[in-house]
Amino acid sequence: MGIDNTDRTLASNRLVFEVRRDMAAYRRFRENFELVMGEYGLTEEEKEAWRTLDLKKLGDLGVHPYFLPQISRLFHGGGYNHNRSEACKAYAASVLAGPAGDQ
Amino acid sequence: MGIDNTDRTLASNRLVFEVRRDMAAYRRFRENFELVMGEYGLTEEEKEAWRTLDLKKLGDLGVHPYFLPQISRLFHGGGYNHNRSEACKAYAASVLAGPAGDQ
Amino acid sequence: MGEIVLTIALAHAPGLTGWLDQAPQDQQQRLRDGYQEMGRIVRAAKPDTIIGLANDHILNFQFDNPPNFCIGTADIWHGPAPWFKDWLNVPDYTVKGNRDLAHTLVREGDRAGVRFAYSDSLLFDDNWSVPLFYLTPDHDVPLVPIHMNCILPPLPTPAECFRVGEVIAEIVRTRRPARERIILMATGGLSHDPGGPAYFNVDEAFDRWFLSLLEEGNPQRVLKEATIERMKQAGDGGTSELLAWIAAMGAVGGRRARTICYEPAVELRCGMGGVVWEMA
Amino acid sequence: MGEIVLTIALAHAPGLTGWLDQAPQDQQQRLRDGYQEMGRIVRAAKPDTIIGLANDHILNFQFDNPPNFCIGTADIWHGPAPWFKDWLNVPDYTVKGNRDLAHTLVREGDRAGVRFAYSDSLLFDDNWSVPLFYLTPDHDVPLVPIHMNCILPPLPTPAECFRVGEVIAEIVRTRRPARERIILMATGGLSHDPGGPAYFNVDEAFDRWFLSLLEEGNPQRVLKEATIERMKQAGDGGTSELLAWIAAMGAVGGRRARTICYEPAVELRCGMGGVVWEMA
Ligand SMILES: [Fe+3]
Ligand SMILES: [Fe+3]
Repeated sequence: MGIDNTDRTLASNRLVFEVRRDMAAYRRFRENFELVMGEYGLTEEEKEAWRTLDLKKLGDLGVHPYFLPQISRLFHGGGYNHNRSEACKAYAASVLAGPAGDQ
Repeated sequence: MGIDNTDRTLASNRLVFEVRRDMAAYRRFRENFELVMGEYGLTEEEKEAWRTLDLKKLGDLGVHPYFLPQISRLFHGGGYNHNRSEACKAYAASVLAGPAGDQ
Repeated sequence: MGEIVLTIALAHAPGLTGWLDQAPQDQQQRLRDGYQEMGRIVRAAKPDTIIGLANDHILNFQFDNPPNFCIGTADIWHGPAPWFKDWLNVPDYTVKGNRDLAHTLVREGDRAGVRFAYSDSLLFDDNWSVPLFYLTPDHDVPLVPIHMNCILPPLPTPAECFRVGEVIAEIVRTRRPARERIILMATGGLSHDPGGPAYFNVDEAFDRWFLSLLEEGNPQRVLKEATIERMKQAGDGGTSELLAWIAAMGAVGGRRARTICYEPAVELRCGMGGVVWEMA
Repeated sequence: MGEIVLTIALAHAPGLTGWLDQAPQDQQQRLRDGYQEMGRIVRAAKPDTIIGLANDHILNFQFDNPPNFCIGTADIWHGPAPWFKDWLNVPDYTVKGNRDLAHTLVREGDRAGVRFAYSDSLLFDDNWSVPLFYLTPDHDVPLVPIHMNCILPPLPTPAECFRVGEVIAEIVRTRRPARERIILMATGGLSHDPGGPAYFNVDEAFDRWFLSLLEEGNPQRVLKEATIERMKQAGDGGTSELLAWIAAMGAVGGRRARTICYEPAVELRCGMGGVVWEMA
């Protein structure tokens, strides 16, 4: 884990990069993310981690850590992103194995 | 002059870069290079140097030296590019103020 | 010759605009007061242009070819980028660029041995949106944004970043019109760890140590002690945004920083605050 | 663990395929003999893949964000790029890439502190087309091309280039399958000045000095003496392509280079020749 574990060639990194830059791509991702994962050439291991929002696994595979809370926000929304928000709780549940709001 | 004088923001540099990469862009450039120069936003000073194939001037303005013989080849062709070829002679006449073949 | 009339460095975490109401009341107040005080200092300096230095957050720097420094060359900028609007909760804004200054930095950087990438289509997120909301709420001061690679290893070294600041200052001094007034503004840090195990922590001890180091006015000591390793220990995923501060420090010589405010803002998931170097 | 079974460095100027008939007869013959001898040495090493290092000629590296090193990650490559076909006068060719090796270099480079950009759509000009024509005329050895910035200042320093070669060798040794046989091939140089005042000259004295330096097997001395300044004096616009040779040298330790051929080929507007480092 950590930024030093980033794999710049990993398809998941390119996917996160691009959907945040383009709202049309983001909507398309939300509507059919299986299709989009296929287009980006994610491995089965990556796809399964996306499906279960296993952010820890995605980090282990080489997704940049900065993207992990953003992936949570891709699914849970980014507004009012405080520590007890759905996006933060999903992040904490996956990466820290405990709810964030308790800290 | 010299590679240290290169201006990476100069429109002429982008023009050379792109026409060599794309034969359709190259043909378009050959057919109407005034139009293309306008599209790339060349200054009047750059345009005049292109019109007169004043390679020395283009170098002074910040075109990368490596591009100068290539600009000559854009107009005079690149085949059989020996020292007495038209492309080399035009280069020599402009930059060295003397025919290359004599050296 | 132009002049850097003020150098400033401040944290830009999105909670400051997005969910500040979640922080304790007294901390909210101190942060608002501090950031507004920095705004007064910035506007009092009557800048013609702000040159900004901030982490790119891998929003514009692509994985296949990330530069370390990229100068925004557009005539006009729009923020925030769409996907970040609800996160940041700031009004949409437009701010002028300064293409002539930006191109000068690119060209003269090359000659000074510092490579700046350049782009006229940078997307803005919290890196500029949060600081500008407090410092120039009318968005009436042109901005030349310099995006940096602070989080995608290998990172530029503190010495390389410092050198960038030195070169920027030298270019402003020697290659710009007389009496042009420039503010150098670094944004990023302090301790935080977006996406890492310390996501919900702040390393207050590190932050106070780092600020005290800047207050000493000994840049060589900062370069020696504020290593990337040390930053990462204080929050692997984000603290190295302080490389932007170190770049800014390259422009201040031996001047001492003055801390305007600091709060270990756990609810904002970031050590928040800022310093100024008065350049007179 | 993989193995670098041969390191080779050679000039790639387009006249060698485009207008060699313009050189004096005896020089033509010596160049053909020398390059074919290098081809025999390459094929005798039975490589699985060639990792190439060569100047990009500003054909793929864009002015707004030129990297210093860019690894080609495609499964297959085609050359030469259309605009260069009549110039180079070589048959169109296709050569396999090695995506797995290329990705390994990118990932492990990051971890070793060396940034490689990557691309699966590099255009090829003389940098690969001329060497491959002589070394592997059947184009049957996969190539991982690494394009370098050798001519767009600021250039990577010789020490940085040398480090890149060290890191490539280390990655091949520690991160690749057992018995994978790699050739490291640098192309570029020797003295030439495309687009500069010495366009029609060759600096034979520099070239012979540089070759003799490589023959000594003292890399520290090469780094100290073969500076970019010195290269530019021998031809401002192109001689610094020898940075590719210096990168390759990072993989050879204290081994001595053996010069296979050298000709001050004025008609080709370039000092032409090549060296090998036998790695056994
Ligand atoms: Fe940040
Ligand atoms: Fe070359």
